[in-house]
Amino acid sequence: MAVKIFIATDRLDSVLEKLSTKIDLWIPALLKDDKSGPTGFVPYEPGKAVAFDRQTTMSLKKVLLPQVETLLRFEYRKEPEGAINSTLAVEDRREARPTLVFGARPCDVRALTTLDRVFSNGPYVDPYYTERRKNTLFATLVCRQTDAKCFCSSVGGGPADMEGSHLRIVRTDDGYIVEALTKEAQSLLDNLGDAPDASREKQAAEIVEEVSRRRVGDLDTEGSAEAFRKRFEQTDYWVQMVSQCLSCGVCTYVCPTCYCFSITDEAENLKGERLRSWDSCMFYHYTLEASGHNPRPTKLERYRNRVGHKFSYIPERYEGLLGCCGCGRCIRSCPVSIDIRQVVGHLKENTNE
Amino acid sequence: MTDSSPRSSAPADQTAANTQGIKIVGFLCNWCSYGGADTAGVCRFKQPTDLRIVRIPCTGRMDPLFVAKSLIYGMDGVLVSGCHPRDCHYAVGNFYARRRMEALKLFLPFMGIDTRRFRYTWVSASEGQQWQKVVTEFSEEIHRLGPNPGVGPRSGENSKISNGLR
Amino acid sequence: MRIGVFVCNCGTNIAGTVDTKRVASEALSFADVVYATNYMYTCSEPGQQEIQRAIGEHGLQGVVVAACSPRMHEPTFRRAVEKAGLNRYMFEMANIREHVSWIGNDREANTQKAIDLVRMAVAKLRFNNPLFSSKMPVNKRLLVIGGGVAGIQAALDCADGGMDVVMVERKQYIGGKMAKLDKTFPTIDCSSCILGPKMVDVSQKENITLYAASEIESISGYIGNFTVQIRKKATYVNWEACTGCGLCTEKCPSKKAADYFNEGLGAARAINIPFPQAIPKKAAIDAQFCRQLNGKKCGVCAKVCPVQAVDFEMKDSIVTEQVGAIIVATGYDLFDHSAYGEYGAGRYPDVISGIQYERILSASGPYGGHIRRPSDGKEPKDIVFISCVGSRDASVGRPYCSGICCMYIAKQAILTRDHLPESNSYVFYMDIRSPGKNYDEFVRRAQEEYGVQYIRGRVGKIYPRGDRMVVQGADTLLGVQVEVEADLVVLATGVESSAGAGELAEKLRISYDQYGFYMESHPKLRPVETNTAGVYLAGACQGPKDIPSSVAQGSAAASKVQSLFAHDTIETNPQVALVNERTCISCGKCIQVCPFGAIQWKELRGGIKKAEVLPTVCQGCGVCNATCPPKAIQLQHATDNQILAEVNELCA
Amino acid sequence: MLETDRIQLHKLVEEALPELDMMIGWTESCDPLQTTPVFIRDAKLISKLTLGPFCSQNLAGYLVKPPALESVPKDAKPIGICVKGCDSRSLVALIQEKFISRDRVRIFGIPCRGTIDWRKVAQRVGLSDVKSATVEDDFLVIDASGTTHRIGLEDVLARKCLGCRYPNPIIQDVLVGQVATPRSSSLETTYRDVDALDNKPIEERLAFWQSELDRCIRCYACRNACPLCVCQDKCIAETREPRWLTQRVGLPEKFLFHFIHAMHLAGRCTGCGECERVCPMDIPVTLIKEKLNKIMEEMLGYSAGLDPDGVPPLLTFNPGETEI
Repeated sequence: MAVKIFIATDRLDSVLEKLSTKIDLWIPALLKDDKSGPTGFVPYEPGKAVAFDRQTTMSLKKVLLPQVETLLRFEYRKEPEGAINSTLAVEDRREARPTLVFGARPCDVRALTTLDRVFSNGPYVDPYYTERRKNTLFATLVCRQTDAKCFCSSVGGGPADMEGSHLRIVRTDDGYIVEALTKEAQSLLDNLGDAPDASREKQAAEIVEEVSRRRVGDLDTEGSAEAFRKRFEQTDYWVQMVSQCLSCGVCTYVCPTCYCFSITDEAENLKGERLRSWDSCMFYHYTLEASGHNPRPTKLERYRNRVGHKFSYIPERYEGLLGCCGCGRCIRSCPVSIDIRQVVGHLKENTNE
Repeated sequence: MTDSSPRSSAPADQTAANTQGIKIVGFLCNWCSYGGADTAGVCRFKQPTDLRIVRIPCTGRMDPLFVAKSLIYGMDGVLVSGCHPRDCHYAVGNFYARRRMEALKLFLPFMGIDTRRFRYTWVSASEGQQWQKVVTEFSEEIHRLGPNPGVGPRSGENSKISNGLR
Repeated sequence: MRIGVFVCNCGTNIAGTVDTKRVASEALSFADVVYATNYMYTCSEPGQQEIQRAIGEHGLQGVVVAACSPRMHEPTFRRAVEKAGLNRYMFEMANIREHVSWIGNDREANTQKAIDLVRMAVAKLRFNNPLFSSKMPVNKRLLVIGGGVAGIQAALDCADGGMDVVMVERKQYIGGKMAKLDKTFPTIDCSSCILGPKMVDVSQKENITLYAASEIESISGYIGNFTVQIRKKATYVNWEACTGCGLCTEKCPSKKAADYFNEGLGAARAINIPFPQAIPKKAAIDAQFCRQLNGKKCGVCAKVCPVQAVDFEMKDSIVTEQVGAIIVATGYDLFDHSAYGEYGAGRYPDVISGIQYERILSASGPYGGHIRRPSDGKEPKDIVFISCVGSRDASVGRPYCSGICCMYIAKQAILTRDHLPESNSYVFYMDIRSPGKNYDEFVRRAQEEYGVQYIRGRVGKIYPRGDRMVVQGADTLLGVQVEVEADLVVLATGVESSAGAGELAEKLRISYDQYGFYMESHPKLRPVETNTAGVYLAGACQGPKDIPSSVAQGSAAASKVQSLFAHDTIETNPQVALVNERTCISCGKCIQVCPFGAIQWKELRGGIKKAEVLPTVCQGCGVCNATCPPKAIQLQHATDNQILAEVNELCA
Repeated sequence: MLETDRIQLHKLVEEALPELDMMIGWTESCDPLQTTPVFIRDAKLISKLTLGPFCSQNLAGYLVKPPALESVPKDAKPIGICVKGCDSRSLVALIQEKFISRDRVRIFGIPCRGTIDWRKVAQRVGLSDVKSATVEDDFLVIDASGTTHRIGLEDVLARKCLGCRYPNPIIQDVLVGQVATPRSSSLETTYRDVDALDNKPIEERLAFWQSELDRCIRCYACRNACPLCVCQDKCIAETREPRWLTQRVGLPEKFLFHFIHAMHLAGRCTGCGECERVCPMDIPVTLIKEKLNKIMEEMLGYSAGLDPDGVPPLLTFNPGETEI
């Protein structure tokens, strides 16, 4: 069983092709024919270029929590004659195949701890997510492309953080060194390549060492849970911070820890399916009640909830775990440049003002 | 009836083979064109069978999005028909419709949807023969165009293309 | 919802080319359908009972009938399901006759189409809601537009029934075309003797308000509550004061005014009363010919008028009337024969139209009832009548039959013989259309008793020879060319729609055919109704008609009005737009586009404004629904969800 | 020049602020290539106001979208707002549709020489971290990853700016800076991109939109950023009553959503390009509306946002136009 292999840059595609015969493979790729265009995780196809040069626009969340998934299909069956008796047939759509995400980033993998808490760790276990989660391995890149919007170190992670990952990818001058971090990952590397030579191994070790020392971001989240509670009622604060918010769903959809979903039954005539789809707390309909009342009628309440959820409710509920992995996607993609670090950072300033 | 009557000028009955699968939806105003289609029926003017008619009160009720929705979700043809301009039962409904339908007609091809699959026309309740002509010509056009390729699969989940560049 | 589907065989009308049994059994597999059957004649009494039985037995909450056009029997079935306790709007029809069985013979394709149509109807029905009418008061006043014989009949019938009637006539007198006629076929009774008393009745009934020399300016509102603006044209004579003494006419120095009443055969004065029996018997000034009004020094009439009724400063005025129903009886016009170059295009004074001849025959006409020809005043000896001038001729855009010409030619030929026993009358005809009571006998009398010579064939040319006219044509029965030298040629000009019929139709929101005749609701079963509730038709405005038919239609329209006015209130149509205030974004686009002004702002608590529909004003066109961006305004019974349901069924 | 304009703006706002309920303008954000909208009630913040090619956001929408105005009573003082040429057209359209009355806004008109598309900058300087960006004459000077890049402004302007016919505000109370020269005066230039796509075979157009719209994640940023998408929370893309769309993310849903957006904007879109700018997936959504704008101009001779007394052409009719 191979523990560590070297893949030369020009061999990456053939290695991935081989790998894809062993396991369902997802890679980060360009979503548009423009090298600076949007990127996201997609199922591997031969010849498809891996977009390793930057963090993906969309997180890898969709591998485990698709934007829309069919939970079940149903069909009413009618008796041919006594049409009155119809019976409901339900088809369970749970399925999970062994999957490898090649080229994840530490922040993205770390984000899964939040999703795990919600979907897998009880008291209610979501079988769809959990089955996929169990069957999915992550080959994670030691991240050397952090930018001014990254702040993973501020929220408990780090650019070389391998927690939750099964393989580590280190990008060297002429290729990639892929190292299995868990037993189950080792067999994946069989027959994919040779062990790296000493010089490359040395370079890789230096990179890991160097990246591990980096502190990415300077947001102080200490005490933010409490500060948030104090700020909760201070409308002025939220007016000041997020008046420019458009109430769109970009931040939540690109966010790797946002997991909110909606369930709808879509039926035509006698057949239908139950869909689970991403929802966004930025949307009016998210909290719209059947009575027509909406407890969060404006973007202020909605944005406040997003901040509160990540930096107050989740940590208070799950022993200090933050609902944010510091990937910075919401800052990068926000159409009006709202910076969540500012909103969280200012929570503690002059709380009593 | 003489030989030049509309009955005999209608096409021979469509064979099962070429009607199969082609579906055309018609949005007809209740006062004129639906009546025109009735008149055509009363006069036994033979027509192709592909058309399925939705009765609407007035072409003014026609949201262009009904047409867009039908074509996007795979109807092979969409026909909108109402009272002749100035004859609207509601006086001006078809004036609104005319602008909206025309704008859509010009817009569809930009999105890659064949605009020949959409036609709007004015047929009065007395014009059974005109209705026969409209239906026959439009159906023939759609048969020539064949099934609507649509814009993509109606899957619940991301389409195959959405997993990246093709 | 528990839905029942009833597929009608309509004898063999549907079952002949649609497998109705299969349609019913397929319907049973649709969502919510708990009962489906086919039936021989669903609209028959037992057919309706079968629906009612099934509603009770299967607890149906909605019914689909697949049969003929809903324009035919939707009201029938709505009543039937209502009797069984369902709301009438929990009903849908699939048109599998006019739209399926009658337009194709392919049984398989037809059956498939019928199944689709039933599926769409079921899909829509699943989104139907019970709808309820509200009641609103009926203003029991009638507006009659047009004071010809049809309008007069309608007005008198209603006035006799005790209703208030407003009559608007564009000309300065009532009586229409009939007032110009000498005698009427087939009885040869005097036109003014039978029409005159009716005209007098109109002027004398206290509950008839007559606006002559007036036109409809605008109409708003809806059945039971129309508001009509009437433009009273300036007559330059105060009719309140005018006694009809005629002194002004006598003294008027402008003696060459157009004599419209006599079809240009005589000359009138600029101020005149068109004919002695005119109702209202009031003078009016023809501004075109009045010296005073054309800047010349005159004013004679004003000086001689014993009651100072002449008012040269008079302007058009607008009066507003509120009515509950409208009868349109605007009549017809006669074809202008100048379109026929081969008949001289109106250049020959002795080639005249039928209505001109009618005035010549009339004792009150330009020649005092003596038959003379216009060119030189001589008595004609040979007179040729030519039928179908502007009728049954697609080349002049008049492919239809005018229906009256054959008869009035026969009448005029007979009268000619009565007046001039020595004269010879010839009639060139294409076919003789004489289907009315005693009509064919009348034509025969003309031929057999009065010796009128009927020549079947078209006239190719008329030209002068000396002081006579040569009529060249073919006798298609004998197969020879014929040439008749005549002193006078009478062209039986056909009927065409009244000038301005289209504009009036737009004001009334009724439709008209390509020739300008108004469309009835149903050519057989609703001949005097229009598609606009509360607006009815009488007379030749709906199509060419003779006097008996026009009078009958006048009475028919009047009876429709009387049955409407028999109720104090009428039920509103609940198929109107409705605003969901929760999703209304107060953009006001619905208010902007509504053709009826049926939507207004409603202020909620806190000053928030939302759109609100006035259900009695809303006509249910749905323009607002198509326009509303968040679809907060929904046209009941044609909601987005209902239309989408039908579309989705097809796209599925 | 920019600096002079900035000082002039500060001065004008300072004078006006006491009579204003608040001032809406732009200020610098964490991203050197983009500003962020700022809402000023406190005179101390006036100095933060900025203008120039980084001020890409169209602020007109904030006037009608809650809660910016929700808490403001009817008789409140007017709101000050900075508008570029294209933004002013949105404002005109909103005034025209009576979403805001003219006397409720104090318009600080800003002639515009084009705004910067950060994606185009990214294409030039790579994806490295942009530390700072400044404008020097006709150049954008960027410090990214320790390297200084000097790029012609022309090369990084937003697509919509290249065919701009109205760089100067249509309406304003005060004008800040010098009047700008339009880049285009013809339909051909303005709708160059539309025509380019239109000139391709229909199959290619379909394939183009399939691949573009396929990226759509239905985040509704395009809709929410649009100043004339006044339905907002009540948008039929999200309601089930009526139910036009499901939550599915197949191509038909995405096509229909963008049709809804486009048709609702037909004859109303002022071409500000916000929908395209905000799209996280870089879909050229403004192009869709540009096509309809072109249709409206050619068919009905109407261009939105130019006349406060005009009526959007699909909300009215003309019985005489038999040629359409």
